Amino acid sequence: MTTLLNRKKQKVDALAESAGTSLAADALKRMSRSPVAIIGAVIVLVFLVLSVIAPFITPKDPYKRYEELLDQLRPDNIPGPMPGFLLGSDELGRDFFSRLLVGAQQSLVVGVGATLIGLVLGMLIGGAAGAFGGWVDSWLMRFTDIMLSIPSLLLAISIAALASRGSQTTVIIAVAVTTVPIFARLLRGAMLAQRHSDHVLAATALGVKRKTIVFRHMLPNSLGPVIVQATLTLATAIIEAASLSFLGLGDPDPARAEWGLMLGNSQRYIDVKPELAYFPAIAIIIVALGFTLLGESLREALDPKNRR
Amino acid sequence: MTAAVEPAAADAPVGGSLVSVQDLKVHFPIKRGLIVDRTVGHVYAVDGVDLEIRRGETYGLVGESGCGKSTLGRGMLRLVEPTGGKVVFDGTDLVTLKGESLRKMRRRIQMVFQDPMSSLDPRQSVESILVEGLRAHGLDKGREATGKRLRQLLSAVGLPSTSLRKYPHEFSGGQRQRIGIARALAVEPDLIIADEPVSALDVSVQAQVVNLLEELQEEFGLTYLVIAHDLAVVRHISDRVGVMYLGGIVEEASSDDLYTEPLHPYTKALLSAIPVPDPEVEDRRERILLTGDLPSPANPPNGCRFHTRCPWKQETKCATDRPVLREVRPGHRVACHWAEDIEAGRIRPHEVETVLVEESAISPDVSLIGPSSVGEVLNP
Amino acid sequence: QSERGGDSGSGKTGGTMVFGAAGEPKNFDPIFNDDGESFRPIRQMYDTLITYKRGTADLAPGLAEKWEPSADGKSWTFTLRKNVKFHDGTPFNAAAVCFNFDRWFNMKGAAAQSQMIYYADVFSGFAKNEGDAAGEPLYKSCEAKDEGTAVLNLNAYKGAFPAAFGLTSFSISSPEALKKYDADNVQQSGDSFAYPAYATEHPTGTGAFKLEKFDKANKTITLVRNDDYWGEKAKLDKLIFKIIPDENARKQELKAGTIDGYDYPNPADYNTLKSDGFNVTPRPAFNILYLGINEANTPALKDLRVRQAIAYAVNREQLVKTKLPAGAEVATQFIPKTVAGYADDVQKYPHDVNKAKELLTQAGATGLTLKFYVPTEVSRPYMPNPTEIAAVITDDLKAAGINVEIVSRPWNGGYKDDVQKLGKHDLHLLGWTGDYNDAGNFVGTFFGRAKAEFGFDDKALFDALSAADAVVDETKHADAYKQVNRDIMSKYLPAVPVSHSPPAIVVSSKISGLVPSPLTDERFDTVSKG
Amino acid sequence: MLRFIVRRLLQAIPTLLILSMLVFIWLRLLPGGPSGALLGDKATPEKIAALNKVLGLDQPLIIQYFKFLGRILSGDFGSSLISGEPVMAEIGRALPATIELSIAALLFAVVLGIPLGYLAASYRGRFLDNVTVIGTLVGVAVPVFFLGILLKQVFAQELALFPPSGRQDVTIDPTHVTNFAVLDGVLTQEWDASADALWHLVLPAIALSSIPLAVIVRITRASVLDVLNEDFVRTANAKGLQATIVRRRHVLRNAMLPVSTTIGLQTGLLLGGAVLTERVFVWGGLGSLLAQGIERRDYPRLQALLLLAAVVYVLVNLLVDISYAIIDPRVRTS
Amino acid sequence: MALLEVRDLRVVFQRRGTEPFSAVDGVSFDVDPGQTVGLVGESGCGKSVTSLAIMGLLPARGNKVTGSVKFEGTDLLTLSNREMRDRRGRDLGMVFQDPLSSLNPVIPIGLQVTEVLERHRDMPRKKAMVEAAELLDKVGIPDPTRRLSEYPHQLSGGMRQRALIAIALACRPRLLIADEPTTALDVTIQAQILALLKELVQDTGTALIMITHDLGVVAGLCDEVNVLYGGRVVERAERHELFAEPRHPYTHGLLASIPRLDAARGEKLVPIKGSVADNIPWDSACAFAPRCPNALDVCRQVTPALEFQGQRSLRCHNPVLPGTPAAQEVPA
Ligand SMILES: Nc1ncnc2c1ncn2[C@@H]1O[C@H](COP(=O)(O)OP(=O)(O)OP(=O)(O)O)[C@@H](O)[C@H]1O
Ligand SMILES: Nc1ncnc2c1ncn2[C@@H]1O[C@H](COP(=O)(O)OP(=O)(O)OP(=O)(O)O)[C@@H](O)[C@H]1O
Ligand SMILES: [Mg+2]
Ligand SMILES: [Mg+2]
Ligand code: NI
Repeated sequence: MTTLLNRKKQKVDALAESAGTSLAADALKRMSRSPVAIIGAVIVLVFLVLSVIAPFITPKDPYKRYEELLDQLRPDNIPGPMPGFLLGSDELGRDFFSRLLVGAQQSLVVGVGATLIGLVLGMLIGGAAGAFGGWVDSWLMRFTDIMLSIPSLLLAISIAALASRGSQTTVIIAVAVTTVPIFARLLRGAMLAQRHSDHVLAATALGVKRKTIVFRHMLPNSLGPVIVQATLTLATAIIEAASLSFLGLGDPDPARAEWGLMLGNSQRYIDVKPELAYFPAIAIIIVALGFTLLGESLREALDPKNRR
Repeated sequence: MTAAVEPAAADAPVGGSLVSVQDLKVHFPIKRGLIVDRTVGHVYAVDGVDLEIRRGETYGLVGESGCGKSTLGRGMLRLVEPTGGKVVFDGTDLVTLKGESLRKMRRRIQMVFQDPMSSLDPRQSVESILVEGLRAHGLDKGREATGKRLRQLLSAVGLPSTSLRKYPHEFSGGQRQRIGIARALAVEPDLIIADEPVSALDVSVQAQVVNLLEELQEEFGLTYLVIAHDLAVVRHISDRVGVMYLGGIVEEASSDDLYTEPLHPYTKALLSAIPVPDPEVEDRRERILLTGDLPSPANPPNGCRFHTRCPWKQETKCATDRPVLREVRPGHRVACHWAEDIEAGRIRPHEVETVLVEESAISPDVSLIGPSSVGEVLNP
Repeated sequence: QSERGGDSGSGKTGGTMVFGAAGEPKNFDPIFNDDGESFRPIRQMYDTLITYKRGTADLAPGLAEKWEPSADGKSWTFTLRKNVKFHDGTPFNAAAVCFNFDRWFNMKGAAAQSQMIYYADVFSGFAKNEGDAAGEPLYKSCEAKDEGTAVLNLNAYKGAFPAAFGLTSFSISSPEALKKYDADNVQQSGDSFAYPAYATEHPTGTGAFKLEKFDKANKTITLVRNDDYWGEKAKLDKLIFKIIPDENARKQELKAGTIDGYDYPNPADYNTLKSDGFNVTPRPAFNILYLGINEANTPALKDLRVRQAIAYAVNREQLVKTKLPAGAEVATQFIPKTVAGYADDVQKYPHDVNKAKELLTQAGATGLTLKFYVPTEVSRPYMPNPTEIAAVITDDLKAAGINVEIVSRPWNGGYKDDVQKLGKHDLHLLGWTGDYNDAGNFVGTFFGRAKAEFGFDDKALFDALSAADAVVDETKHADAYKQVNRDIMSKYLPAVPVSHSPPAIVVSSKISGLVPSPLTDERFDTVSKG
Repeated sequence: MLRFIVRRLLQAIPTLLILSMLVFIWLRLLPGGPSGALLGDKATPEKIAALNKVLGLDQPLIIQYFKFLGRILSGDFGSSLISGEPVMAEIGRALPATIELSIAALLFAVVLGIPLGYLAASYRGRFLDNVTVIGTLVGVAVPVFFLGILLKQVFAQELALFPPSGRQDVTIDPTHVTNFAVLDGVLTQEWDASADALWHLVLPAIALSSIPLAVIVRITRASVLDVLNEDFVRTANAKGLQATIVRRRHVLRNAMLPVSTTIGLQTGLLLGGAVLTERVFVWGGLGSLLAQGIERRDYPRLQALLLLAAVVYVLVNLLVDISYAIIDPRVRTS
Repeated sequence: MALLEVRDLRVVFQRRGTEPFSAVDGVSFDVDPGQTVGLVGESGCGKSVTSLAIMGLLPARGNKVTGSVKFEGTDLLTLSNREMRDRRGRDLGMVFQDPLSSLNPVIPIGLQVTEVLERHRDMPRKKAMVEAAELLDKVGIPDPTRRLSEYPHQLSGGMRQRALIAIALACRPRLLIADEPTTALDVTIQAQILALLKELVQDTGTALIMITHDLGVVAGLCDEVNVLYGGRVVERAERHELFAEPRHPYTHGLLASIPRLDAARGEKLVPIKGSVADNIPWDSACAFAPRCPNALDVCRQVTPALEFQGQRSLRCHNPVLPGTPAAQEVPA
């Protein structure tokens, strides 16, 4: 009689029972039931909204130095809260609160920028390796191996430090580069797994063109882990950018309001006005936490093991 | 009962050879080595298979797990590259085809897979799964025509036309297998290779799919190569059956012949091992219990591949000469040196010393690379 | 007699002081060094012929009790102190002095010469210039007239003398030790240098302290009192320099009591440090921060009015008040007040946005866009935080209608190249800490010749500066420089002087007797811990 | 096994060669240079050019590279431009500091992380589990340096429980044998030195361990949960084995497979975190060398450090694989 | 009294946010010493859950078990975890389906056999090793002493399954539950294992519960067969009787849908229409009604009870008449 594997069958049947339209919808439904996912999503949403509307809701011009604040500003005294300035001054006599708000936007730029660059490059490398296999694969993986062999922060530090100009772009690139091998490996692994999957074989047997197979079958089915990774990378990117700023390798433009930068710049004033460090740090932690929570629950939702 | 499966009453054009596989070999290299990987051996998954499938017939292929059935099927389709041999399909040797001509040729040979879920792209709707093949071969002739064709296909496999917008995971196992079959049918193939089309299905659903395959054959005049390890299913569906053991065909005969008069010791053992859902039969049955396990295809025994487990093994020939598939009776071929003697009862079965089979001996180099990135670590 | 130990009597003798240093010394051979972190321990172990009066940049007798130039200024006669011994017990005398001068002059090996920054600068060249070290040597000969008299003969007069004799690089080493420990043998290994044992383990001077050990693992330099010191003996038994590169960590260690003091406290911390009972002592400011202007790239900047507009636009008063440490002053010219040649009556440029705009309009340079190069990863005594200063200046310039594009470069990662070598900028921030009390050390260095940094080539200015330098008489020398300063501020304005900031030094209340020096030439022999 | 180790080491060679070349070229293509840093404040373009010539930095890159390669192959990594000391001597001093810190952090993470992960898994879905999971997520989201600063602010500055920075007090005059401060104290029986070194180790180790701890907890938890679902655990229970035996012999042992990989990988990554921690706690390890090296464009030092990082990565991966083989017989036999 | 009496066993799974789901919905059956009882039915009908409930091996949370499982008079469901641990392995043995995943991959086979001996028979390790070798020999593993120090992955599938059987039999349990012990194996190996099981049961007098969806296996091995559908026994009979005259339409359909080696070729298979997914709850109807060719109106309104008809029990309003061939054509 049939010596079929019981397990496989159970999975198949469990799936047959579940209703819904597409896998993505399915995953979303499962996520909407998880409190962790909801917390993560809310944090991320608030952050996203804030980063869009922040420039319009700041009570003061975040880039202007105010006479009121400058009057009291000394190297060893940074004015605290006063009327009109909710959190007082920053180290240059600007409205700290407004800058914190606007910081959301710039932090998003750093996080998203780094993640996007890493994602695109990583996917190009990983996709090529996964699609072509063979020597292309081995060479590209050698290359990512080399990148991986340097600890990511170290890599970011050296890039940021050795890049000719310190700027936001440099920071973004430095952080992005460290994520490239991760995305590359992830996508490659998933694509290689797809290569030998039955549905790809089926498409090959149908005589579907190679390009179509790669783009319509292998790629879309390999994106799950990459998306999850991207969410998590957003969190680490913001943290790593902050680390670079702390090391003095960040974006030196003092006008820019970005949390990591604010945190990095505040080190000199940690005894004078510790809030300058605490508030951006807390903001970073919360946002990073939000993305991590979201990413983790996304991963769980996408994991077929957790389906049922 | 349909006519198609009964060659005696064939009204379908059972005729000349459609595919002829000649000495097909698929060897997978086992790689290992310092710095640069060297090939240290091969998995002889398919090792010299000859078979011929006639137009309109159903050829069944049975054998135990790992004996190379799927690899043979895939090798014929060039889904894995054959190491040697020929696959002559309708006069063309598929092994020599390249690029576009191979792709075009693929239209004519289709495959139905074992696991109906994994063989369907979970992210594509049934419609796009079915249209894909049409499009690849320029059979997509305008919206209307295609729509009509799709509905036709679905009704042929017994699915409602509302299925088009649904995704594979919304179907039951049997329904998914029907989609797989519809996909194969879409490009109007001549030959369908069905690799364990029912083994993932519950028995009751299995019957539905088996019936469906039969009906379709009748309707479209298809030729099937059905791979299965369930001999009952194979016998039911096939006109002729080949029995595989360790990369080679050991016996081939018409379905009835094979079951009533198995000639190869392995076939005999196999048939006697199949449980029959009838206590009367079971009680009466005399089993030929084999000892030991299937040897590794990476290190197949010399001579007759079966001699390590064969109760009829003889002192001469068996361990040294590899028997060729020879026609013992019209339409009945067997690869055993002693087939006639066994049949005539001149040779009696005897005890077989169990030979240890090392499972690990063939395991390809286990990758020792752990997760290698922050991401992988942070995200187990 | 000696001026040392002026405030002796206060505090107990003995004990160990731990001082937080910001960086590691390169080595301990004075001649191969040029940075403050190396000089700090060296200054405790060595003496120079002429030294500076504690707490000032004024000259005072060192190993030489007297020094006398010849009329043409080409020959200097030093009357040496008697009964002075090096740490290795060998006597200090005229022969030793000449041995040192000869050693410097005759130094062989491009590697070694390349390390002698101050010597090459002040004495212009070597007996045999190796590598690319060019220049006509200033040094001619050194004669040991007798035990106590050394005569140094030069090929030309140089205004830097006698002040430059006080440079720590020109400390006198024990000839015996130099020979014994192979002092000249600087090896180039790959693209770096390996220093001989003299420089790394056996520095042998005449100073109040001797090297006990340099524990590189724990980053501590331990000095012990030189009981054979010629002057008043040091009060401390031991002086430990603990290297703590992080400013914040230095502060915390001080607060935790694990160190007794450190250099360059962050101006932001003055207040908290003071309120915690520490003594924050600013040094007299002996530096200058300027906003450099490069006339080469943007034609508008060649127009004096535009440069003046920039000067008017920058609110230096506010900058000094809000961002620079207490005691910082707005600079009116390119030398600090204490340097001879300082002119009170130079043209001043108080903050005046309207005037700036007006000047720009007159010059037809409205809508000007300037590239402002700003260094990062650096903190200097004259600019504790360049990016913040740049931000403020940028703001001010924008207010006057000048567009500013900030380009930041790491200090060692291209800033100096871009600004000083390639002149890619329009504006930049740079400054200078004086080496000795001489106006030429400031303005001469800045504007004495055509430089990519400023992008102008004005022979009149160059000539004026070298003429001033060549005046031998002290008063006339000073007057000449006063005039040059006036001209620079009114006729040339090649840059905008911004500020003089006093770098501070902080010690715990237990420490007394540390006299901060404008030249950062602190000597710890007077220090006591109680 | 030996074959495998040799094979892996040999495989690393081309990677290291390529890396050395990339590092070399890249460092030199970037603006600025060691000469400027060497000459300090008083550098003029002319002096820098002269020094470049002395240093041979004006030669074609290829020639420079082959010279460099030649030196490296003869075991000479050059001397630091900053200190003039052979780079290997510097690293020999700094490496133990970093290793000491990393080991302390890792020990902390492992000793705390594995039991915590197991506990969370056994209380899956309950309060303890949720707290642990959220805690680990926060642990990953807090920048290491900020945690370090916070720890210092609270435990060193406010409460004065621990020293704020450094490896040992200056009043201690330790004898250096191995440069592992704690170990040296033991070797030379300078117990106060050991104790003091341990004391200094606490805060930085905690700061550095935050991420590995969080990761280890999570991996342990996930891995234990996975194993709990395995058929063989059911088999073990069907045998009626005591719960403790099932837990120890069957669950934990299998769960350790991914955990050991993680520990290894985290070890590799610690170097990155160490840069930050060392900065905050003024720890004279590789991180400090690196930071200073970058700031001053110390080519020889940077080259050696980056190569070292790669070698560490290779070795750590090798160790991971070996540990894997020790735990898992399936890997061992292949 | 039977060795094992399962009465009205119910297992309800309830996860947060999902409907409670009865995987086993009132199953009752007896097993006598030396008897082999088969549990058959389609995938998902509750066979495994039943066996796990008997063994007390269901997940700790998310389910509720009611009814009673009396083993020699003791209700296993009321025993504490610790008491159950004492019985499992000693009185109750179990062999699972997938031989590779059911063995601990990182522990040598020897230890996996001896630990149960150490636990229940208080044997010292040395003695247990000798005993283990004997056990392996008994289940037909060649060269058992060498195998003791090997790991599961070094054995072939058949060997692994034998090792599992050896473990389950180590303490001579009085009841052995085999949950699809041969589904992952090849036919020839399956035959070996089945023969082995049969022999062991005969030799030791152990009662065996054989769980499978393979009617062929049941036909050769079991004394009595329980056919499960949707968590309930729908038909129970002595095996000859059951196969000769399946009365429940489901059993009937099952037999009709299997191609048989011994039947003449050319007989068309008669599938049961629909699939398990078409089940309806047993609450107020026959769960099989939607797929049943014999379904009457009453089938959709009244839950049929398990009725005893001599040796046979049947849960059906409209059973198949004896002698009806499985010939109804099903519409495509
Ligand atoms: N890509 C591959 N690389 C290496 N070995 C392979 C590969 N594919 C199959 N094999 C090996 O070839 C042999 C035959 O495999 P194949 O899948 O053809 O067997 P099968 O008869 O289809 O078995 P089953 O009934 O389990 O499907 C097996 O030993 C298998 O391990
Ligand atoms: N832990 C669980 N939680 C929720 N539902 C479960 C659980 N275990 C089993 N089920 C459900 O209980 C039903 C019966 O499962 P069971 O494993 O007993 O089926 P089976 O008859 O053994 O099938 P198979 O032949 O596939 O092994 C199935 O629908 C299954 O999905
Ligand atoms: Mg197969
Ligand atoms: Mg089951
Ligand atoms: Ni038929």
